[in-house]
Amino acid sequence: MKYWKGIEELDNSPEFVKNAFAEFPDFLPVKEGRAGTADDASVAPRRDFLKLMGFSVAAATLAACETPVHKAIPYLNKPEEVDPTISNFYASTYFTGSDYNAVLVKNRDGRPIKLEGNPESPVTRGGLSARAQAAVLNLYDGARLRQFAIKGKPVEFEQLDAAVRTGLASATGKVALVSPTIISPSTKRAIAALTGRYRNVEHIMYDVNSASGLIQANGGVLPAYDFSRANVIVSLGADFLGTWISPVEYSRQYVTNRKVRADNAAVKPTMSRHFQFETALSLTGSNADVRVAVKPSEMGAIALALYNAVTGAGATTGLSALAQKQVTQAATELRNNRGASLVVSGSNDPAVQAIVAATNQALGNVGTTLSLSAPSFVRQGDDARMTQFVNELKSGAIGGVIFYNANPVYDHPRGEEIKAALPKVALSISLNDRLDETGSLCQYQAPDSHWLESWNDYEPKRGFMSLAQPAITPLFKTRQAQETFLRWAGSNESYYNFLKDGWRTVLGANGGFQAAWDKVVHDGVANGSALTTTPFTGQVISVADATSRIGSTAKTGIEAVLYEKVGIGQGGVEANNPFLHELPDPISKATWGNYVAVPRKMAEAQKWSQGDVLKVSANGKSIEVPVLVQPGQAEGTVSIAVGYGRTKTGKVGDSVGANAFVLAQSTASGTLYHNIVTLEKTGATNPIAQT
Amino acid sequence: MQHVSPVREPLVTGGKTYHDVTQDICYQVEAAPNIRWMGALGVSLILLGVFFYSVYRTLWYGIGEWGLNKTIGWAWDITNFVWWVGIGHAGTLISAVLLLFRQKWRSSINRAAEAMTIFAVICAAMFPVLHMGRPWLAFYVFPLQNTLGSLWANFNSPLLWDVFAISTYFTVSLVFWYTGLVPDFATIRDRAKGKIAKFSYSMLSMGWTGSAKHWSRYETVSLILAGVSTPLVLSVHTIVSMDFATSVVPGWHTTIFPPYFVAGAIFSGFAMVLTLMLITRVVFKLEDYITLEHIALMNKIMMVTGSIVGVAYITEFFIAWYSQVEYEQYAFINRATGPYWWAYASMMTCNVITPQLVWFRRVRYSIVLTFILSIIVNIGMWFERFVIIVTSLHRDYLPSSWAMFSPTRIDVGVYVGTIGLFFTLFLLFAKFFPVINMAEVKAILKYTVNDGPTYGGANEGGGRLTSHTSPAPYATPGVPASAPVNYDKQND
Amino acid sequence: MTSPAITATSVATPVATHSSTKRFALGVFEDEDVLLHAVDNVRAAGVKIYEVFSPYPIHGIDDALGIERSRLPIAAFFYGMCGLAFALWMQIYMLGFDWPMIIGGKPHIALPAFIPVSFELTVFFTCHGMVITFYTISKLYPRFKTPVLDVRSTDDKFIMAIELDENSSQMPKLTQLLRENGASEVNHKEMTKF
Amino acid sequence: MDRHEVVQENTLAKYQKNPKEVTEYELIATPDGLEKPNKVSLWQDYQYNDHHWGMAIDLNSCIGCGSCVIGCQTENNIAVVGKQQVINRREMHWMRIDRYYSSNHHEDEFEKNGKLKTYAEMEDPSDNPQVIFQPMMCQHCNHAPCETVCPVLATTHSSEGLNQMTYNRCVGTRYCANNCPYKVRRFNWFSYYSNEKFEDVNGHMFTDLGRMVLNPDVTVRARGVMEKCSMCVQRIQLGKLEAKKQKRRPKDGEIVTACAQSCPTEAILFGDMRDPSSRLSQLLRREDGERAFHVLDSINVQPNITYLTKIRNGSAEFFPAEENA
Repeated sequence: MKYWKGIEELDNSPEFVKNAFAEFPDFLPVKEGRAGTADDASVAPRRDFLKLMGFSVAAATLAACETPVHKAIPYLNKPEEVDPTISNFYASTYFTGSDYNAVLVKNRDGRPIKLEGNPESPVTRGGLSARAQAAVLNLYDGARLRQFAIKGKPVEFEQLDAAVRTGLASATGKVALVSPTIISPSTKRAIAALTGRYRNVEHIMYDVNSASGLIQANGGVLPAYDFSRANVIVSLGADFLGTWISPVEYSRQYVTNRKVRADNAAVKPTMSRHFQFETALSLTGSNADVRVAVKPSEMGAIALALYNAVTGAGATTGLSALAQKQVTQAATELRNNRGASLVVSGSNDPAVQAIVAATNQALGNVGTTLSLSAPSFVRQGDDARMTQFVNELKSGAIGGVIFYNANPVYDHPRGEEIKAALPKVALSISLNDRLDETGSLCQYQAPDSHWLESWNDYEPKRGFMSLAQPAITPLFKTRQAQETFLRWAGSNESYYNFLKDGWRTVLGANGGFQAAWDKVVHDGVANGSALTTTPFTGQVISVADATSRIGSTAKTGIEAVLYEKVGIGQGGVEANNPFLHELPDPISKATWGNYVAVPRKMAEAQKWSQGDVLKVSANGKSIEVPVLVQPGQAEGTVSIAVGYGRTKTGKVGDSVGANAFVLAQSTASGTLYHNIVTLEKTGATNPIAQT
Repeated sequence: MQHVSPVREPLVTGGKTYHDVTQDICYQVEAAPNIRWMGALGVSLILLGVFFYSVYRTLWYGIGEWGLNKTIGWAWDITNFVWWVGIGHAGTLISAVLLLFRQKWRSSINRAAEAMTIFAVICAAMFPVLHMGRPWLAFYVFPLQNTLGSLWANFNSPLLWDVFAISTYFTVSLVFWYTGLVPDFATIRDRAKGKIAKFSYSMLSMGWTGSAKHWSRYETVSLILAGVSTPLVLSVHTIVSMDFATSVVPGWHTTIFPPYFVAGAIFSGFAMVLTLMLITRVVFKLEDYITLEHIALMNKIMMVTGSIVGVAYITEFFIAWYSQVEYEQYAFINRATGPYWWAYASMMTCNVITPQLVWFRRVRYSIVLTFILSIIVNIGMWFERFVIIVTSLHRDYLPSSWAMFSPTRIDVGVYVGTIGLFFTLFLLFAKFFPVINMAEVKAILKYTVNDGPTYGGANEGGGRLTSHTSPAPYATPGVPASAPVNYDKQND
Repeated sequence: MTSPAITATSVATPVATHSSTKRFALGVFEDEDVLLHAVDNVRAAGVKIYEVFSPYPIHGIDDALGIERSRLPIAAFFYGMCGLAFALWMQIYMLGFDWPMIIGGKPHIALPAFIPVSFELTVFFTCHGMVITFYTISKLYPRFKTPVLDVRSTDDKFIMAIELDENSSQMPKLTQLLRENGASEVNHKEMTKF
Repeated sequence: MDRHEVVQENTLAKYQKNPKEVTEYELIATPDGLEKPNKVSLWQDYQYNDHHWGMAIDLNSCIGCGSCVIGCQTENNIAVVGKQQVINRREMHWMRIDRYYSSNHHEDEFEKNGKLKTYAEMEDPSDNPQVIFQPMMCQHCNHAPCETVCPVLATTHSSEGLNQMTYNRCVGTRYCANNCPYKVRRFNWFSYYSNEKFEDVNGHMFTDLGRMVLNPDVTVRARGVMEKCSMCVQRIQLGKLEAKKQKRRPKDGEIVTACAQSCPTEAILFGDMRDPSSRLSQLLRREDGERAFHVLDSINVQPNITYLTKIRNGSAEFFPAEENA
């Protein structure tokens, strides 16, 4: 295999791209939509396709050319490093709100055809999640926007830039830039440039799978965990192998002391002991040595009981005998492994997280199995801030809004309200890659390029950085968001140069920056840090008031937990990816759509059978999903996957399943992914496709 | 001369003369088609239409039109295949095995039975071709040099054995059947009035004149064909059973299959022969040739083979238990008590229990009951194949891959369609070919109740007269001893 | 009571050498047994029987007419052996030598697996070889028109044909002879291109 | 069902006591005592002189995340079939992850409750079941039942131990799939790249844009042919070619299948069993008689894929260990 040594390209790249577009004045139309619809005529003729191909080859491989690339399409003089039918590998990075992966892009004749884990990465160490595996398909997603547009009318970059600049300048009141967590230092700098230019612009990050409770409980930082150093792991509903925070990284750590071998008679084979207290049978729970099914409302009590058992501070009441027994057992083993154990919780309730944090403190795990000094950055969203934004939006205090790969109308519990308020906003801009639920409500469309078409950098954990580089020229007339921000901020610098400049501080000028930079581009990963954690404003919750808060969370009625699927995740770009829809859920083996998983006893009691459609209602909203009888589901609870029920994502994902985000609770302290629901049979049936 | 037991019922009733035989049988060929025949043909043609539609859907869109899935790769297709092949076997059996055993009663049914064989095999052959994902490449199964270089066929594969077995079986039955037809074609030729009829039957009869030399060769040929067809017919279903017996699927991998399948084939075959004969004798008024005696005899064979099959079913269970192989035991328990228990139950009732009714003479000799019985057996034997194929496949080694099978409309269409094809062919045969082997029936006219011929002379049928085992001393020179009646008349 | 004169002529005179027309005396019989006896007597009388036509095979007629046993069985056996040899050669050559492939880890030449095909081909060659031979030696092939001496011979009559010379001089004698032996009628028939 | 042979697990305590007792091996009774199934063979086995590719899958490391399933799908241009076809049990994944729940009932109850009742009960998982994941793909058996039954020689064994499909020779009798004990063969029921029924879900095979993602090294299979895991033969060939160009043998770890490459926990190890120094050979030597087992060993199809018994650190008191599926 060959990695590219792509440097020579760098300077003539933008100019090249410009000319390239000049060469294809009317850009290659590619068939989208169903056969038989109006745009049938727009199917690309074969020769245009070849032209595009040839061009992309030239562009992507320009990289390696000593000689400047001519705009001749056929290989009259073949660029070096590129042999037809031989694949090149380029190091890059995949990060979409949820999981982070350092990847190698397998590039064949100028087009990325596969993603593979980057073994150089100290974070993911060559592992790659199913979502990242499938991500290459998103690049060729026909539902992506094909050019900039104002109120649906296609425009050139410059026109839109001008319009936006005036709009921002003349915006009355706040302008909110809403985005998911951003772990790219350079992107943050680009946004800073924008907010610097327009003081009224404010950057709001929120996470669909929020960890703000965890962050709050740990003094504003997201701890970096190291499961490989834990002999005893206790997880309170955290699906850290499947979907929680950084699953690929954790999986690799987790298995290092799950692998056993008995070839050395001297040392006994050992394994970590893994306790899982959870509601729905998760991927993590299915791998646990001890799994206890509990209600979400009991989580607090269990965390508390565990804390008390570990610290020896009195016993707690209100736990089932079994749970109590397990907790005691867990606590004993934790105590026997001080500094070599780990307690994690998936709850987004600061109180619960506070107790868990205290437990880890008590066990002396801080600094060994979890680190606050070198924290993780993959969750920075602040639910409270987002809630405030929604309120402001409704009150009309917002003069303009920019959505950068954010789709709150779909994935925020209060999406309905945003949807209602959005049209009233004077200036609404979407950088989302498609006309999704939110983007379609905005006046300006400035679609971001796919990450495989863009330069970028990432810092998932302090000290660990990685790069993304374009493996293909933009397929459509899109521009990567960072570049867009720079333009709006009035700078004409190319984002590539902007990014490279930023790295000078990381790599240090000494020892020849260029050489170091080349290495980074080649490896895709580097050590160093550029991100700063935002100073923590909120107050740390003490164990005492956490205890009191938890005390008052006893619930009655059927509790529902909302969980992410390993494949579809939060229903972002993944939602239009057929590979992920057809990837069977590891536990239920169900594909194509979500369902309400109920324990067998409940199903028998209520006379529900697999496939019966239920109306699930909470916070005055309701969705209809079929029943799936799930062993291991805690009694008196049900669970529903989020990420489905998209309406504007593309023909693959539209109207597959139902949107369960509406059932989440948006509380002052943050979004809670469980709720009390009422279930009633609709009489309809909808078979579940299980493999 | 052959000894004839005094207790035997006449093989041909109604005291037919040679000429009557010719008359009765050629009548169907020469007369205009009767309304019942037209009606029957109409129905068959409609079913044939269904067949063509289903085949079009299958070929155009793919096997996905059927109900198969990743676990159950064969269901109705191969079930029907085995069912039809099985049915076919009775024909050869009657014409070959019974010929070897000198069972004279076969004469009046063997012609139709052989025709049935050929048509059944045609229907059967449809399925191995249609069930292929790419039927247009079916010729790959023949060992031909091809564009891919000298890539031949896999002679280890039971499916390839099938190819050879079925094609041999089909062609051999065809020539056997045709050779038998030649003399009768000659008869029709010599009676034919119309030009076309004269011409076509002359072509068909290949210039047969019935000379002694031809007859002697003819007999040699049919004897050898019979001798060879007997092991052939056994081998064919043995090989079909090996499709399953040589596999690793629990419930298929069973050494008892060959004999058990052959018995099953004869069983279902005779059932089908009965069904057809009972229809034919009514439609064409051939009650004198296909008598209650025939029906009773075939019933007995059915009952015997049915019992053999029943024993086989039980043996399978015993072996499964005796082998102590987990998968084997589960396969059979699942067969009887699993989700497909109903198929198993109907198989048991239809194939093992109902045929036992034949012990009652009344059932044996009742047209109606026999007809119903034969239909039930046909259904039962279809279920047997379904049970073997589907219930074994749907739950084999890895529980993760267990699945259920549900047929689609196209599945049903193809099956019903072949039935249409079968009856269309059979009705056409019955109209334009002599349904009963005249030559052979004439040869056995003499054998009946009291030992000795009853031939009543050419001009007047009826009445069993004084026996003539050897020519009597002549009363008057020139007057044939074989025609006493005429002699008396002349005296009037 | 037959006269040597008749036999002399009927046997001695070479007939129909210069013309394609043949003349026959046809004895029509009603019953196979009568025919059988007639055949014996007629041959005893030294008359050469041209051919006997019957609607169905008559047992014992071959001996009566002195037709030697057919050698078809030997031919059939020979064909069968060819089939077997061919089958074995084909399978062993194709899988064993022309392109040996690993199939389920079995030996290239897995003889037990070759048995079914070998058997089937043996049968195939036997039957078809023999049947083709039968039709060929019996000169049976599709023809537009089939000359028959007496069409009733395929219905219910047993015909004994005796060839005559140009002027059918033996006719009266033969008529008498046949009638004496139970022929229900005796006809004279001319046939061209027979 | 009570099928130890399919997927095996045991407890850490037992493993610590005696690693040789954690895996059950089916033995065949022969005149000279109990023998391993592969010792009882009718014929001489073939020698793979150059390479003998194989895989080892550690059930301890596999967490069931499904990354390999997608990795395989992207690498091998595997069609997406959509909800209805999945309901019809016609998904095309070459690689799947079998999930088995534990049940409270097992063979011990045969005597007590009788086989029928027990079998029925064993189909019900317990309320809080133990779960075991088993990645399942073509086992590339050296005595492959599928190869024997194909009438047209469309599936045969390579001289490197791979069970290979010849798509353009396949006529689609599906006999191989029926005869596959692991049910890993997948049939193209429709032409997924042109049948309008699949344009929505399988769009990337319909448009020029989408087709850019297809791997040119792997055919898009036609309607009516059988397909299955090829052990990424295209990658093996590439690796061999690269090595050949440099006049050397392929190095261990140089060739990696898509599933092994994508596995975040390195549960899948691919290698050359002919090369005694390869990690695979070493692993197999080490685990032989301890955790290494072949699925359905007793039917003696001699797979080239070896599984390692799952070891649980669960104490029976909290989580009674039970048989699976």
